[in-house]
Amino acid sequence: MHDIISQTGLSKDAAASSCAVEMTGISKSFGDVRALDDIAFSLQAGEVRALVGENGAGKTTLMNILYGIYAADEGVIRLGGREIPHSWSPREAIRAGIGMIHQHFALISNHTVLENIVMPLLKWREISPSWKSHAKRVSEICREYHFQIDLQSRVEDLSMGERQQVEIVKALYQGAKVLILDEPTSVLTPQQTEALFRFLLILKKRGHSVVLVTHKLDETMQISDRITVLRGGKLIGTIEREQANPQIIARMMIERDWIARLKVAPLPDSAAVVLKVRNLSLNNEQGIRVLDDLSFHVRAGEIVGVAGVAGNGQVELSDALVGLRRVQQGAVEIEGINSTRHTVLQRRKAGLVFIPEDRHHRGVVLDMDIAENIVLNTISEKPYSRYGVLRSQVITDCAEEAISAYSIKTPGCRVPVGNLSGGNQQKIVMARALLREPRIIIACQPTRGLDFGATEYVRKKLLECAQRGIGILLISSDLDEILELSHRILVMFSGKIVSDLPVDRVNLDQLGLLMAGHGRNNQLD
Amino acid sequence: MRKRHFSFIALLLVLGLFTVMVLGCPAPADDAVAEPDPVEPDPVRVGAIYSIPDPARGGGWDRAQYAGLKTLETEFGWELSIAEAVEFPKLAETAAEFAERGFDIVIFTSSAHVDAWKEVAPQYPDTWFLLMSVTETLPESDNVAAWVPDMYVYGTMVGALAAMASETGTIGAIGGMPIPALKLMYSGIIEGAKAINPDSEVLVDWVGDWVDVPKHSEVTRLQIERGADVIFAVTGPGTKGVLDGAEAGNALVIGYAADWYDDAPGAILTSVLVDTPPMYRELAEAFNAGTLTKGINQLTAVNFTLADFRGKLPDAEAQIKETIAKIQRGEIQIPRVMHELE
Amino acid sequence: MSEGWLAPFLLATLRAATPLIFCALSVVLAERAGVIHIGVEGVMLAGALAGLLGVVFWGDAYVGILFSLLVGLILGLLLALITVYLPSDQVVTGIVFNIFSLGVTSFIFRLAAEKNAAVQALIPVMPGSVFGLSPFMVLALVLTVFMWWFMFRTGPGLKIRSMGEDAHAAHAAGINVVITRMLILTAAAALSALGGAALTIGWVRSFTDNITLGRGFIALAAAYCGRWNPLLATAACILFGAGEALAFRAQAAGEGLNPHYFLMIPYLLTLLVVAVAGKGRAPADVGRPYVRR
Amino acid sequence: MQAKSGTAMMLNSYGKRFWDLPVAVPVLSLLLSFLVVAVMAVIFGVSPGTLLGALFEGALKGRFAMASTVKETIPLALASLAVYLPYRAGFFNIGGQGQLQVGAISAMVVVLNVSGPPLMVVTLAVLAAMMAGLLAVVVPLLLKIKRGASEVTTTIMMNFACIQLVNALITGAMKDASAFFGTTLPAPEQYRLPEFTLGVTVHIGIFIALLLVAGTYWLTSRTTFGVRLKAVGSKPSVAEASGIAVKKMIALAVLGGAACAGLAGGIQALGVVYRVAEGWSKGWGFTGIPIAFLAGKNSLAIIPIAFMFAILETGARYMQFMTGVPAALIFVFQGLPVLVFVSLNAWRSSKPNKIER
Repeated sequence: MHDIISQTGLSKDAAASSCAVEMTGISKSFGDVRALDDIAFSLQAGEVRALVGENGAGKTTLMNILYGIYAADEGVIRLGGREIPHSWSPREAIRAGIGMIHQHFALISNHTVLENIVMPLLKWREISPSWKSHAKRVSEICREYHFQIDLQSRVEDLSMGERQQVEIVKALYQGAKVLILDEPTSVLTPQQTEALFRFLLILKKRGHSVVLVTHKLDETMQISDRITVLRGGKLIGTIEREQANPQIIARMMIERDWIARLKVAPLPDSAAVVLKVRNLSLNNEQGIRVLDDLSFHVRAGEIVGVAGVAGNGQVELSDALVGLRRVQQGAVEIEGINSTRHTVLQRRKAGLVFIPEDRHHRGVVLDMDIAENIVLNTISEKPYSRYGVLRSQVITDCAEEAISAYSIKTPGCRVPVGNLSGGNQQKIVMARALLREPRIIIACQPTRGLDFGATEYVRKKLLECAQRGIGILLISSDLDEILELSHRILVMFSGKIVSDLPVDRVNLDQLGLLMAGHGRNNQLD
Repeated sequence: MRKRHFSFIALLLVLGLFTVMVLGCPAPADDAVAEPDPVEPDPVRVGAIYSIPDPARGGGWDRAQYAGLKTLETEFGWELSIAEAVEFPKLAETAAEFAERGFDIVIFTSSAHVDAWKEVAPQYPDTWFLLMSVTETLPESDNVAAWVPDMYVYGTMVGALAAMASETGTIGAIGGMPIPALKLMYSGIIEGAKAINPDSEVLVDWVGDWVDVPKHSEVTRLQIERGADVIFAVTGPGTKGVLDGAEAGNALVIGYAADWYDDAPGAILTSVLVDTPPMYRELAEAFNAGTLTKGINQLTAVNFTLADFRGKLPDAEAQIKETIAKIQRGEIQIPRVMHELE
Repeated sequence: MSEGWLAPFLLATLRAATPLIFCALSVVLAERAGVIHIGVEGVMLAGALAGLLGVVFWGDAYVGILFSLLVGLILGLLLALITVYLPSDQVVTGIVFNIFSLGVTSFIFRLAAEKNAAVQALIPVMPGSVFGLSPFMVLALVLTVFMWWFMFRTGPGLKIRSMGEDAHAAHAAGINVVITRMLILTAAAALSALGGAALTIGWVRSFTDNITLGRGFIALAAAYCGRWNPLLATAACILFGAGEALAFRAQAAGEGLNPHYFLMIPYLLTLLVVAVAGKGRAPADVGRPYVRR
Repeated sequence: MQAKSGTAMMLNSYGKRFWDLPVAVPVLSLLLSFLVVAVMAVIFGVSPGTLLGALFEGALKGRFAMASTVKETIPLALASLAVYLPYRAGFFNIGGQGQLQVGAISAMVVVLNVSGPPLMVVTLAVLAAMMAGLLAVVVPLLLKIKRGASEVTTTIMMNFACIQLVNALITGAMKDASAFFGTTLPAPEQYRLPEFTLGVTVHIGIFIALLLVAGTYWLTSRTTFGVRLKAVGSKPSVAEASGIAVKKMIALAVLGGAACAGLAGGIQALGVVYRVAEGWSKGWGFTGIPIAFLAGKNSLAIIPIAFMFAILETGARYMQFMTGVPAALIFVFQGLPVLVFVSLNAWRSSKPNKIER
């Protein structure tokens, strides 16, 4: 394996003078966790570099150190050959020509686009900035790179894609020579991703360096010149794109071969409908229609995938199905019983459980221990409590059982969930959902942010559930996952279902177009 | 679980530490008991109760009483402890604490303490409970006595003084709250002023509390707007606001009970003093002789004197002093008329 | 009422409003930068005492003001160290600080009174006072306009507001949140102290224990009532001042409601504004301690 | 990787260094505060030993002092429950003082206007006190639940509105005409809380307080209510997805807490002070905040901590009149330890922010 990996990250032949960034011996610990261990990373001017690795590999941490968000415990950073001062902050990073676009955008949502773009450049002594000339120059940049943003609108009114453009313009306006993008495509359609990549290539031509932090191998192969792989806080190596292929990179990332695709078992025709949704419509708090006349059904043992770019109503759909939001129109039937007006609790008792999109937002309470989290849904029911009084022993036993059944890595069942890794937290969410055999699972992005092992585990578990006759609605923006697991695929765009097809009739190119709102599938039933 | 209990035990430990500190600290009271002076008997222990902080410099009556209390210490060698800033609901408890801790005499300094006085005195028959302010009745026990100033007479003297000093004929009288003792006094002011100048008008305003300095200042300014040029006020720490308001409006202030000159040399005309040391001497001598008896001792006009004018109204000073002396001697008779002052 | 009624009433209103304005502006400043400033009452009290002592011991109103500012800066730095640098809970710290300040100011005032009897006497009227209004009044109005301009029309103002909206985004935009918030809180505390000085030096010329009597909290109410906008906050202060002036008058006139009902108005009005405006334009990140990850 | 850190964290909290013991911070903050107060005593010309000795002697020596301290503990414990319970649901109730005041005045309204068997009237008065406390928090609660308005703002505002309302009543409609201060009439003898002697003489409010604190402990640690409350307090969105009625839970905890504050007022009015007067309340509602905060996750700790604050409160008087220090010194005693405590705690639990250049 090592014969194909040239350790260019450390190689002497990279000319030091053309090195935009050189990081050596970088180490960083959070508490007792060693997030980065003696990392070396160098970046030439005018290259696009992919920084890949599993979740928790340390990619974002490394870049945050470069950008001054974190301070490294050890190590040296040189920019253009000069060592950075000990007190390194985003302010100084910006001045040195480093721009970073975080996965969660660092924009003040209450301020206007122009204010957000200009603010990092303002000095404290600049009492009265000349907004007009700033606006003029920002508009020039927008024109140059074909961005269309209204500079006077508030960021909170923009879409995710637009916000990303604001972030990029902001970085460019600050004169960024090195642009770090952290998982930039996670909120974009394939077409928007294409546009972004074209834009990155323009940047590269003009001598900018780009670091693309990602875990998507296709992107990595598509755009980058070189690929640096981190694993578990350690540098595995840097290879040229020409020498790489997805298998090689995957092996570097996970230390084992590319996993064979899982396959969903065919669905018997006789399977009964467990979840039926009719003409569901929902307005959000601002009165905007976010779900528009949705109708579909899920049969026992069926996995129905809902594909779509994040922000097209998926969250609202799952919330409406689970009972977290009141719908304006339409009906939700669970096993033939109209449950539209039922509460979360009633629906769960009817057999509908929820694997939420955002573990920390909807999934686990980090301050509470594992046992409490596992029985949280069923705490008021026998045998976990009687007359409102907890039965600690029963709860502990139940948690111990789940810990061994799901092989959750923990020193005990009374450890706060916040101390566990994301994968183990997701297992707890699964364990809770499956504690009482459900009839329907609403699974939203069940593997987002998980590493390979955990992803594989969760997917297997879902397939098992389907095999047992549980109907599953799988909402995911990961197309691979949807294609791999689903019997049937719905595509959501702008609150509507624009396509409903069995998996074997799905065409990947068309799917991308549908997700981007281009065209409508005429075979919609 | 274990951790929670652990922190709980830790807290108990802290409490234990406190207890050790308590036992370890030399208690002053214990020393006094443990080492009695073989020659002299234990000094008499007096506890005095104030509702205001810093009575040495506080409101008029309190300040006057403080001067009297000090004579117990300086002239009789008694041990004096002063409880200050005792909130209204804690008065009885504080008096009881003095009694519990073996004090011989407990002194209440304000007419607002009457309820607490009546509540506590019967419970501790071996302790004397004295009230140094207005009251009409005594608690139902034998261990009590009161030195009661005749507030009406005091008022007439203030009223007469104010009427003579006023050019507009309008006199401002400000009180913290409409308590009976003040209504009595302000009725006296009205009658006293009338006796000198039948056309005089007395504006009586209640601030609504005893402490809010800015509010007192504004009420005073308001009275000056309405024509008052001589102001008299009985209130608590808020008195400073009266002084400020009066000085800002070029009005003169008559100080209550103690000499207020140093607090606002520009505004103080004079003060009508309450001469307290004699009554404290009286009580101390009676106590030492064992002749202290239940009863109300009246303080009359002779106990009230004028402070130095210090150059204010030089032309009128002599005449004013003469008139006041006449009231003291009873040569000017002022009728007792109660006014409704709400 | 007579025709001469309006002018004195307005003067009384402005006198009552002036200390409030400084304190309300300090709350606006601190909370726009994302730090809850409940300690305003305590700092105001300390500033009131410091101002008076400055005048008594150094004999000049302006020295008093400077001394008050200095004390405000020191206390602000203390609060900033605890709530921004460490950081611990801003609300608990503020409330406990108020209790602490009440104790310390009373103690120091007593000590000073034992050393120098003059602290009990009225201090001279502040030079430049007209119609019972001190120069503080003018300063308060100038500061209000300045603060509004500074907050909403300047670069530094934009940066400060961004910290109140999203501290982590502000950090990513190159703002040193910890230092800046500390400086802002220190400056805000200096303003609160100035409010105290406006009370003692500019108005009643004396000090007693707890002389502020909750005026800091009224200023807090004014800042909230004014939705963290300096102009509106000052307007609220003047409104509350008018209420206070009206309460004196209604009482002196011996008619109308119990003055305590008047004193409820600021708080009820603030509740009403909160109810109507909802989350409104409150700084989104206020009260959340910033921890650099 | 992170699981390992969990284990490490657990080991650390049982570590042997003094700094890591839970007792370290409270002890250090007390010692530091005593040091400051000792310095202040020296400045004032009193020996620190005498000062502290008098403080504790005044609070603990003798049955009378002990009884005062125990009686003082009751409202403090209840007022801190008023902060503690809502805080578990993520609601920072600063309105304890106002709730306590209206609770007390409501209890007085009942005992002054209703006549009947003492047991009935007192029960009614106590219920009225709880009810009033509860009503005083309704507006902030609704604003929080319906409009998402910060309860810190609204409860502070309600506080002062309630305090002014009570002041208006005791200087106006309910004023005892013969009294020198604004005050209600005293509660009739037969409608006061019964007292009993067990070493020291205290009123039965002590049982109510102990029962409520113990009940809160049981409720939060042993019942489904407690688990749900914890979920709501630490992550409402997760609780909601778990089928917990979040708003109902918040409302229950907040109303329960406010009722405790009202109860504190009622008990204090009927058991100790027998009337509501100006300055009758010594800010128990405010003192409840640091007590609840110091108690942390364990509601049982409220009792010893409230007792500690009661020691400061009652000992202060004796300390003041025996040594002549200003009574206000006690506010330093009340404020400083908590200030030091939160600072030390923050310092220890998370490393302080690095100061960048």
